[in-house]
Amino acid sequence: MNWESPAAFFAMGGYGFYVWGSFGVCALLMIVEPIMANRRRKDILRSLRRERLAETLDTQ
Amino acid sequence: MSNNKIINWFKYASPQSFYPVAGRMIPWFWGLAAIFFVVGLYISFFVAPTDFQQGEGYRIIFIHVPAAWMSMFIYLVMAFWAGLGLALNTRLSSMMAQALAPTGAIMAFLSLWTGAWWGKPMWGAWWVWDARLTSALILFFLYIGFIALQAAIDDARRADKAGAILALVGVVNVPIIYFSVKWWNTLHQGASVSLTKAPSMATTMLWGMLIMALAFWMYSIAVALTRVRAIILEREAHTEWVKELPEVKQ
Amino acid sequence: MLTATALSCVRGERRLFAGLDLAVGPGEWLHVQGENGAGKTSLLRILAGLSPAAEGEVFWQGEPIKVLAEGYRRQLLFLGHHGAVKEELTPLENLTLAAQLDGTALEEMAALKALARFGLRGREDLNVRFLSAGQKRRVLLARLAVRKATLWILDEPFTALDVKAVEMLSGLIVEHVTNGGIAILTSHQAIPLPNGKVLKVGT
Amino acid sequence: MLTATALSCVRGERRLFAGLDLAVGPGEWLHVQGENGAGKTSLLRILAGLSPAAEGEVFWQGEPIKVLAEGYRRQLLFLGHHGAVKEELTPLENLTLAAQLDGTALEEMAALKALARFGLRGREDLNVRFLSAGQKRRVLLARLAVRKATLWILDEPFTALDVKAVEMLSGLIVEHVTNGGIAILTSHQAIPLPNGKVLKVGT
Amino acid sequence: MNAVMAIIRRDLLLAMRRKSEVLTALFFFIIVVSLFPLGIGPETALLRKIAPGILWVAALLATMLGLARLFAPDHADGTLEQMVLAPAPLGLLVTGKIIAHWITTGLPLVLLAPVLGIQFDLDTGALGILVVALLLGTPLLSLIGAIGAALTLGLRGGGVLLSLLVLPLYVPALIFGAGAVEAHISGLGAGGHLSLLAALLALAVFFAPWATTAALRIALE
Amino acid sequence: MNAVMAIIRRDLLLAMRRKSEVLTALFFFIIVVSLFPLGIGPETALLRKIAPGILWVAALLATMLGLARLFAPDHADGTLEQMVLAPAPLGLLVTGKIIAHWITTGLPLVLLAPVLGIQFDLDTGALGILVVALLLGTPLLSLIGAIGAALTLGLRGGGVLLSLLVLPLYVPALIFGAGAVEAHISGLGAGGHLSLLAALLALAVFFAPWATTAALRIALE
Ligand code: HEM
Ligand SMILES: Nc1ncnc2c1ncn2[C@@H]1O[C@H](COP(=O)(O)OP(=O)(O)OP(=O)(O)O)[C@@H](O)[C@H]1O
Ligand SMILES: Nc1ncnc2c1ncn2[C@@H]1O[C@H](COP(=O)(O)OP(=O)(O)OP(=O)(O)O)[C@@H](O)[C@H]1O
Ligand SMILES: [Mg+2]
Ligand SMILES: [Mg+2]
Repeated sequence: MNWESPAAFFAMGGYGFYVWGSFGVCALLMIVEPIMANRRRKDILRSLRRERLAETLDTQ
Repeated sequence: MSNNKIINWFKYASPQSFYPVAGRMIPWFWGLAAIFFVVGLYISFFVAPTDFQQGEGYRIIFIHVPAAWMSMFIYLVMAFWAGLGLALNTRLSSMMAQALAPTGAIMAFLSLWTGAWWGKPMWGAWWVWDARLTSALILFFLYIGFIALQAAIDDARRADKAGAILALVGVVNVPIIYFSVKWWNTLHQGASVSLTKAPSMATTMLWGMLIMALAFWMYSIAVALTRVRAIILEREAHTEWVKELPEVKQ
Repeated sequence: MLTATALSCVRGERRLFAGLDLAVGPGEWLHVQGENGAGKTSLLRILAGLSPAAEGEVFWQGEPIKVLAEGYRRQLLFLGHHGAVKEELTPLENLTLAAQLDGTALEEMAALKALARFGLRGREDLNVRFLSAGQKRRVLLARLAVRKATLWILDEPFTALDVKAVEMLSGLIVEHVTNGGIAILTSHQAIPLPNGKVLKVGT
Repeated sequence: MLTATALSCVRGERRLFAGLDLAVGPGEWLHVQGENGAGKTSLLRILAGLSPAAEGEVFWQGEPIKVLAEGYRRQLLFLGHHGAVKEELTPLENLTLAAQLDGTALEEMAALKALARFGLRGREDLNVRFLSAGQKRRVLLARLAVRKATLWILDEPFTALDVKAVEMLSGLIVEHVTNGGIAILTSHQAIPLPNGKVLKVGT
Repeated sequence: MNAVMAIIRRDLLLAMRRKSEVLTALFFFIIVVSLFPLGIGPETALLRKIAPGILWVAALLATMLGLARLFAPDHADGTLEQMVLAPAPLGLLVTGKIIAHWITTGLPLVLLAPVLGIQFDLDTGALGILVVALLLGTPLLSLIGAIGAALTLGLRGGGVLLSLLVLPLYVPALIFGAGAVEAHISGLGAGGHLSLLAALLALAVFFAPWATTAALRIALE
Repeated sequence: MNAVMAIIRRDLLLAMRRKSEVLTALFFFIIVVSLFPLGIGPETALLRKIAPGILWVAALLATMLGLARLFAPDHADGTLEQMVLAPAPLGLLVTGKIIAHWITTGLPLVLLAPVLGIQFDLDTGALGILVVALLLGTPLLSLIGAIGAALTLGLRGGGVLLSLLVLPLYVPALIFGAGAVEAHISGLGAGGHLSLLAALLALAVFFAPWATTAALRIALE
């Protein structure tokens, strides 16, 4: 165990700004990217469903 | 027997059968990624000792190096799939290449970003025109070029083929660029810190980096598979099998 | 003899035509008809080997055109919507350069004659950019009088032409066909040509 | 009432026409005829105020159009050889944007109706670059159904249109004219329109 | 005013549709800037010295690259004719197009410049001056560029001719723009340069749309 | 071989007809090079130091500027279709076009570069190396550029996209080209750089026409 207190952990020996700056952006991108990828699939699925609905309406 | 295998292979090479397979694989890769991330981050922050030269700042290495490795590795894989798609006209492999590009670009960006945020405390500058940094930057441009080219072409088949040519030309060029930059740099290089001369890494650090690299790898596979599923749906939107999918019918 | 079997063409998610067969032999000409957007241009481009068919195959003298490649292209003259006419060059230069591209030398006299035949006397040395819409088309069509090719594929050759030019072009096509050539063309206008086969594209 | 007196047009060293007079009043339409290169397009551009005449003057309701400027342009709809249609946009967007440029708002419903009238049902959201030659022209012509203008100047409006579209367009023109509009157009094809004035350009 | 907004919205829509167009002007800027260290060598002190000049020249080239497409597509497909024939005065419509051009090419450059400045090791103060100078300078570039674009419209080899016409006119913007940053770095105030830049901009705002309109009319005759 | 000559002659004729095109690529080169002293300031020692880099970057940008027009006009007016349908193999015709492009844009730069080099106070030896490096490098730029031009053919915003694709690939040419001159100036031999440049050129001669042809076929489908 390297850290005496949570505060020491966040301070990162004076390098907190840089360490969290890089880990933060990394985490952010790695959260946003999958969400965007999933959203892309959701969007196309939604439009497919809408199309299907329109088709069933057409045939009625 | 071997005949059977070929048939199987082709079966999974069609978007239709790959779509559900990918769907089933994604959670596994997420699971693996999560495990490796937890272990890797634990080692990065709690096991790996403080570096006697760089203090705690060096912990950036645990994401910096995996991101840099992945950015290069993904480019190779992407070019491989794109080339396969061009040669054999297999739609799925082209889709795979297209799905990998944004992830690769993000990895390249992360290696630049984390490097810059490392460089500031270590070298006192966000950026120096070092060979490795510069070639990472150019790699990022190559990704962006690939993505922009495909985005600019409306016809999916044409986008695949044009992208493949670009990716292949890029593969030939990446080593050329790398060595030219290296040579350019070493001829002039002044005082900036040389990475290769860094003190040999402690084994825990090495382990941490390797496990984090595995985590990045699993993560990339999971995202790329998610994205390729979206691409399959977009491209095959008009086909019967897509219309018959449970997700669509519900 | 140009034949095609079970051609189909897909654009976007739209199937323009499917299961289309055709056969045109020496001395015959084919009028491809259909509404706007039916797929006539798409068909002609497939026949010329410019774009691949979604399904089906095109044959020239019984061989797939993909296999023949250069052998097919030597026999073919394709004129599309676009002129392949350079605005910065004069009609005479345009004609000469087109011939060079085809790998044949064209004497100045022959070129001048062809241009005169298409009513461009006095415009031989004027940059094409200054010509009227119809005159630009005429420059393009002058290639018909100059190039030796068995198979003509012409997309809307009659657009922008006045009555006299339409007659002249028809005459040229008739001459070509009676000499054993083949012509495939589209046109929305009624055309004064006898005995054509007709192919309807689209539903 | 559009009148012009003693118009002449010079291109290069060539005098295309000279001393040309014309007068078209409400409820009339004018068919400008002439061979390829006679100067029809040049005339229409002069009438629209796009290029100046070498001599002579064009009047709208008795006033020179140069003086009227905006007042004339509000009444005018000019469709030339070029489509003014953006390939990157859909037919619907093209129509809406053209209306905005004219300073009028166009409701989506009205735009969709106009497009449907020109047989573009199902293509409203497809980029124009994918449309066939005739469909591109139809997008352009849909403006006729949408824009309120007294004077229509149309250069070769029938090119690339199939039979059905030609009929529809003729119907639209007849409607416009019988409602007191004015139409001036060129066409090499025979057009199914009654009672037109004819103006021959060129020698 | 309505017409101006309509034109701006239309051009932005077109830019979005051509997606790549906005992004790539930006990337051109980035890439050109990055080429210089490759050509010159990696010495930080040297690079810091030439940074303002390089950033400005790159901004100038990036703006210029898109200029050829300011009126050309509208000319080719007849939209420009329709704009001349539209009821709204052509001058207004042209102003709208210039504003849209700046939003799609100039503004992104302004926003990105500080990041590139960091690569050349500029300090925060210099970065601030750089942004202000670009904020005044890029609209100027768009305005002057529009005149050139209109003058070369439809000419053979227009794109290259355009740069020939426009680059000399860009020189004052370049001198005062890069000069402002350099003056700051060398401890002199940047104020004088910046106010000259602002004066040029004011001049161009009044003058350029008018000249552009006149040039367009000539091109269309 | 005949077909190649015919294409070259045709493209040169067109270039002459559009007169401005050849001259303006050259003028662009001159102007870009002259902009730098304006942006950076007049110190001779500094300018001499950055001269090879600036000359090379300018040459690179000047080459790139004309690239968009390498295939685009032929594509727009249907000539490219006719080239695909011509009896001669497309690869040969493409090679002809690339050669013509080099003659009209690369060669003039090579000839003019020494004059500009003098302005930056380079000595005779350095000027010689500069010319040799450009002589090897500019064909390389044309060859690589042709691939990019073919890939972006007919795309929206193609011109800017093209530069995005091509500039990163130009990096080795830039490094070895500018490096040769710098190496000479700093007393190291330029031989290594030049032979690497020649090797790259040889690679490109074999590879680029093939890739370009493939890209063109895709664009035309
Ligand atoms: C923007 C700045 C930076 C970029 C783009 C960058 C890029 C890269 C790349 C591409 C690699 C992988 C190279 C390979 O495995 O061959 C790498 C590895 C590495 N980087 Fe960075 N880097 C940057 C800044 C830094 C800084 C500031 C440091 C430390 C002071 C650093 C330390 C390392 C180390 C130790 C490795 C692993 C070396 C090895 O595995 O051989 N980097 N970096
Ligand atoms: N991506 C796409 N999605 C849907 N439809 C498309 C797409 N691309 C092209 N099309 C359609 O394909 C058809 C192409 O037709 P083509 O140009 O062959 O018509 P044509 O018969 O030559 O018509 P014309 O008489 O107008 O010249 C058009 O109906 C067009 O709308
Ligand atoms: N610089 C020039 N020198 C000589 N003649 C010229 C010049 N510029 C244009 N012309 C001629 O002017 C005429 C322009 O005609 P215009 O385009 O008005 O014809 P049009 O009647 O519309 O013909 P079309 O039916 O073919 O559309 C053409 O005959 C052209 O050759
Ligand atoms: Mg057609
Ligand atoms: Mg005309």
